[in-house]
Amino acid sequence: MQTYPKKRLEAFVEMPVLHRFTKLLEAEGVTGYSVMPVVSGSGSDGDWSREGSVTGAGQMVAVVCILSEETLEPLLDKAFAMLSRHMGIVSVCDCEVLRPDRF
Amino acid sequence: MQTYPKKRLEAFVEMPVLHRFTKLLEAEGVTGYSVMPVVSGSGSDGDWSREGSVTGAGQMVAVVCILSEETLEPLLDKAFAMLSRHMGIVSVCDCEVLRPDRF
Amino acid sequence: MQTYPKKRLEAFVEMPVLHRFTKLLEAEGVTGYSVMPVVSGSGSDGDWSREGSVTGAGQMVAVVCILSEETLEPLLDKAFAMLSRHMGIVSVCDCEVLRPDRF
Amino acid sequence: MGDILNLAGTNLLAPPVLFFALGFAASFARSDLEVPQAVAKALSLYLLLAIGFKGGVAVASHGIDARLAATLASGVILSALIPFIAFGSLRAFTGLPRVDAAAVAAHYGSISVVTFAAATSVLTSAGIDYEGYLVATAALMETPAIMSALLLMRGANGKEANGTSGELWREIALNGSIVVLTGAFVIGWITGPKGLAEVSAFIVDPFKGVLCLFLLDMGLVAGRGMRQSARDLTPPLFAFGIAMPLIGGVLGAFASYLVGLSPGGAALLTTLAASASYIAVPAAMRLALPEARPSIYLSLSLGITFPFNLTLGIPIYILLGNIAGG
Amino acid sequence: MGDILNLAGTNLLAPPVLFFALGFAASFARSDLEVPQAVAKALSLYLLLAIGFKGGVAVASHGIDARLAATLASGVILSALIPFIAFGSLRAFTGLPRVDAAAVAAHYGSISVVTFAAATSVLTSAGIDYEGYLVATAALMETPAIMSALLLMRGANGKEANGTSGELWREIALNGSIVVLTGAFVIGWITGPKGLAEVSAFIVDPFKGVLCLFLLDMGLVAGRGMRQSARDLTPPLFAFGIAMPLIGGVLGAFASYLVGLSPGGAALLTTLAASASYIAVPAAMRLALPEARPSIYLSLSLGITFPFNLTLGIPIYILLGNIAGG
Amino acid sequence: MGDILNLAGTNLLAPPVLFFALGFAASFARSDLEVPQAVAKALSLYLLLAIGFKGGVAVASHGIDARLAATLASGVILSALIPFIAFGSLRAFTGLPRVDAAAVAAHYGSISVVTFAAATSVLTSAGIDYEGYLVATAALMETPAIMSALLLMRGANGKEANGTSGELWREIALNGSIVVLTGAFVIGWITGPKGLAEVSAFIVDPFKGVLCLFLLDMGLVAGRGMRQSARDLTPPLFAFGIAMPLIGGVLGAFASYLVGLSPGGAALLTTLAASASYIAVPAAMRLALPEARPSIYLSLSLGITFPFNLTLGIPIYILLGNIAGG
Ligand SMILES: Nc1ncnc2c1ncn2[C@@H]1O[C@H](COP(=O)(O)O)[C@@H](O)[C@H]1O
Ligand SMILES: Nc1ncnc2c1ncn2[C@@H]1O[C@H](COP(=O)(O)O)[C@@H](O)[C@H]1O
Ligand SMILES: Nc1ncnc2c1ncn2[C@@H]1O[C@H](COP(=O)(O)O)[C@@H](O)[C@H]1O
Ligand code: NA
Ligand code: NA
Ligand code: NA
Repeated sequence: MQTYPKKRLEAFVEMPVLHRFTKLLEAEGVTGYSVMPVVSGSGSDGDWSREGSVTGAGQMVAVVCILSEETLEPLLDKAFAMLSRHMGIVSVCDCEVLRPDRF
Repeated sequence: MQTYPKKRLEAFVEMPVLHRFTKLLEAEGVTGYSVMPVVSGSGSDGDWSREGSVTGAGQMVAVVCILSEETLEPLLDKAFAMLSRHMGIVSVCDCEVLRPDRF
Repeated sequence: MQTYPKKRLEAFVEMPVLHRFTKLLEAEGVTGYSVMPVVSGSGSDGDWSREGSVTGAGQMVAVVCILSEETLEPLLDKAFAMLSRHMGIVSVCDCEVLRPDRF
Repeated sequence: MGDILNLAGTNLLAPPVLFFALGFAASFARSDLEVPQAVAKALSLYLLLAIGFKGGVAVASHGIDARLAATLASGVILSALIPFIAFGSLRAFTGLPRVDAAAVAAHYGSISVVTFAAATSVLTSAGIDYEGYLVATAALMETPAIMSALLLMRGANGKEANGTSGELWREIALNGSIVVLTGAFVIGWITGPKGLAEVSAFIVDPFKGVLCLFLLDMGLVAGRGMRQSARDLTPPLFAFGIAMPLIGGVLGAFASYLVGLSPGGAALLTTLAASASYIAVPAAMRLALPEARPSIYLSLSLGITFPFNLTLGIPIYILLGNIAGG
Repeated sequence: MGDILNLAGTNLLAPPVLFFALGFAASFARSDLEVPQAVAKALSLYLLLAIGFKGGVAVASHGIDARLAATLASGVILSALIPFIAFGSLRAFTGLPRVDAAAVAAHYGSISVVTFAAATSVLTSAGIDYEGYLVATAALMETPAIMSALLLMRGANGKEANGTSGELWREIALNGSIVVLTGAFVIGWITGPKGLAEVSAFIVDPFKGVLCLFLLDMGLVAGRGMRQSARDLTPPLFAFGIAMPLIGGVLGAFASYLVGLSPGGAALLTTLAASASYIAVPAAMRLALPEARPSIYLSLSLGITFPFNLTLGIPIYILLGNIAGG
Repeated sequence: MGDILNLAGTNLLAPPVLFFALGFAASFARSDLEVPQAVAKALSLYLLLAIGFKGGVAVASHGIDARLAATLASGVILSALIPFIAFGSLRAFTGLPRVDAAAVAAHYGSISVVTFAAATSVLTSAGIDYEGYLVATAALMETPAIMSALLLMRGANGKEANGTSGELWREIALNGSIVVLTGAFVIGWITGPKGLAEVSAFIVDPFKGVLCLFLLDMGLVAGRGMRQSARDLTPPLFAFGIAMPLIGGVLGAFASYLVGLSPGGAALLTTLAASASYIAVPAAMRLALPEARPSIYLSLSLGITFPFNLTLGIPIYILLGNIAGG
């Protein structure tokens, strides 16, 4: 089956910043994204776990977004600017999709 | 360490269709898959969030499946046919595994 | 924007082994990782679902770790040794990051 | 009439309605308040289990009367019939595409258990009794409406709806909410008042409080839905969301009269006919009519009809029940 | 004997057993009914906390008697001993591979808190008293069986089991379920009846209702497990799943007789000996004996022995307790 | 003084404190015990809802007195003022960087609802009454401290803190915990004792038991935090975590005296002033002062000040309330 190259962006962002990050995605014209839960983790700011916790502070979520290379470029700059003061990381990998018009 | 090229399929599918989709995977001979939760998202059909909701309608889950290129080809056609009327997207990327015989 | 090539390791490991696996990651010098929930799955040991279950036995979680190629190599050997007796699979794919110094 | 105004006033200022309003308002003000999904599902499970169990115990206590079969049958007929009326109205007055109209119609034929729960709680506060087998009627009314909706679509284009196979029907009929409601009803019937006594500190006493918490959640979800799909809801659709439960309610009251239910029982059958599904039918529609837009049917059912029923509807249905009931 | 048949009949038709049956049936019919994991864990936590607390309060009220130490010791011995019997039977009659047999054996030496909870709830309904320190006995019986299983494997091939290090033992001994049961027991002991009075509306009153909900969940999980691993369960294994709790129960009753427990206490020690773990041991086996198949030990423990104990076992153990107890 | 020692002793051995200690100990022993996040959030929601509702009902029953406005105002002033004292002390004695000091200061100006809940539960057990509008005061005290902290940072470097926009303030003011506390208070006020009677089996009776379970969870989380950031907590910081609540408490007691609150009300305002936020402020700091380290402010608030307040603080604040209150 014919597939088309796109990009898969995966960002681990702090819960309190999530809303701003997804707003940025929308502003940059992505056609969709999904937010996935993260249970626990470790990084330069130490370990954390969501279990038992009632505050969003120090908790991460993962935002997964399939998008086109053209949309990605300008978005990365802005994501970098937004997240530079916050916890979390962004990575991008190549992927193939079935319906190119959807991204 | 020696690694072997495989494919990583990631499908965001609607909860009500999940069962049919995994049945398809099994019918196509994948050796395994994992279903991961999605908390919220946005797409052409609007925004959604699982929190507070008791119906599976409009809720997505992610199915991740590591499989061989040979299994992938026929599967993609059928997945496309099944999901074309439903919400969700499928993407595939290259990956490497340690135990090739398992896929 | 300038990006840098890294690796994305994704391991589906059994819940009871999680703690040992993340300890291994830390011992091998990764700078961070995230643990993501898995709802259900299927593999050579049969099907499982977390819903309703109160024991960690037979339940999987996903560990996602962005790391450098140099860290990956020795880690893979040890991960293989640790997980060989357990359920689960490890896959690695290429990715790009924004802040190379962080990995 | 004074009574009913009184009841309406009391109802509007009772904790359940106020908690719903709180959730709705919080959602509109874009507060980050939310009830975790696992908790929402647990609350829903609790309400189904409690309602089912108490209904079964009521049947065990008062015995089955001649009206049981007639009530069950009238519930099934209402559920199967209302979608045709809903579909016709939607096509005539709202310009909704065929598939969306059919999906919405299925929701209004089917029922909302939490509306039923709220109605029983108002009846209990007002000291009005009702037949326990109304719970079984509720369970039976969940699915016939779906069948009608699929018939409507098949009639439309000759093309078969997606997967109208035995598998689809198994999935629909064994939806978790139907299983718990029915199962708890049977268990309540078997164990009777003695069984109830053993678990009433869990099933009876905190019921209204749990209902409040669940309604807070329903308010949050309904408000979120309304915020997101306000643009989809044209004035005719909005009017449908208010008028349709009233039409359903009148039919329910009429059926109650024919069957000869008590005023309380009639109020409940009226409420069932007037209420619209928000658990089982939406999921079924994603399988059977995937082209129908959830933003339409969920907004109508959860965002308009449910709040209307909870606030003004229930007192009206109790009034109708009073008129229709023996 | 009439009494016991009576009790068995009552038990079979009591809400807890019926809710378990509902879950089991729903699972077999492949309903999508499920209890979210977070809720199942909360229910389990609640039951452990409530049982532990009430046990501690009972000890605070009635004081420690001479039999306390003997009861604790006999619990430990039963837990350590039963795995050898289980392992021997499995190897002799079922052809189960060594590692699977050892893992299964560990489950049967250890205990199931929800079986214990169900038994206390039957005793309470029947107005039979029991020694509060049986709860502490339950906590102590969780782990010795694991040690026996590892001994059995080491005996087998000289090769050390995976990570039989101090770390492994810390993880096993500090399993959350053991910590809550023991901790709540100590808290109940410290605060006594005065403490209980303050929290009894949470810990005592809704207990049986919560147990019903948890058993619904257990039924769902057990049914799912049975559906998936029916093919692994050969007739000899099935027979083991029924016979082994009876053997354990007889040993438990005998120990109760030696120790001189009351009929209620004897019924509970019998139940503990007869029950099989489904939380702590499965997790420990994944660490210590990863080659053992969970589908075998979880199906046996949850799918066969637990339902047997819940329905027919508990009345039998109460009978045995009656015979053995002072 | 004898009374207060007595109260302190009673408090230390009461179930809530013991369950907190159990969680703390389990966490330190690295047990895998944990309360699922969804359940922790549900327990927190329940406590907020119950406290808010009961406070509103109390106001409905006893009416508003002249002191209402003065109490609310003094709460706002305390919340806005305490951060300056905290910030000054931190900068003078602990060498904490400016941004961390400001973030910590915001936590101590704001309040902890679970500390408030524990204090009301001690008061209730001791039969001491209090003004219902203290609940509204608690809700109002959540945010002014955040404003002060941002002022402190702006004063520092002229540079604007991150997003001190209207949007940020909306997010802070509409934090879910504030909305539920305030909303339930208003609902309680509207429905009054009649509303309370309908839901008290859910909201009043199990309150203390639920508090115990939530404190078990708080102990687990606090212990985990302490284990992970022990190295960040220098002795001066540790001392701050004990001294600051006492300073805040004295200010709270003084304010209570000026306002003329009853002894119970004074104890609660003292407790509010002494307590440190662990829900709303941490999340706000991640948005407003992202450079501040959560490991510092969460460890101080949850790991040191909260346990201190729960065990020794509350009896002291009740004593202070007794001295200050009319
Ligand atoms: N290399 C990584 N791979 C995956 N997740 C990471 C990585 N680094 C950080 N994270 C996640 O991001 C969180 C915050 O990272 P940090 O800001 O480095 O403390 C961590 O707790 C992890 O959940
Ligand atoms: N480009 C995308 N990247 C990641 N997830 C997506 C994307 N598009 C859609 N989704 C997910 O699929 C759901 C349904 O998409 P849609 O059918 O476009 O409304 C969305 O709500 C997201 O959860
Ligand atoms: N090919 C695969 N792709 C994704 N997840 C897998 C795959 N194989 C196994 N898994 C996950 O790992 C679990 C255990 O696998 P197994 O050891 O093969 O039974 C499965 O239940 C899945 O959750
Ligand atoms: Na209806
Ligand atoms: Na046993
Ligand atoms: Na304070």
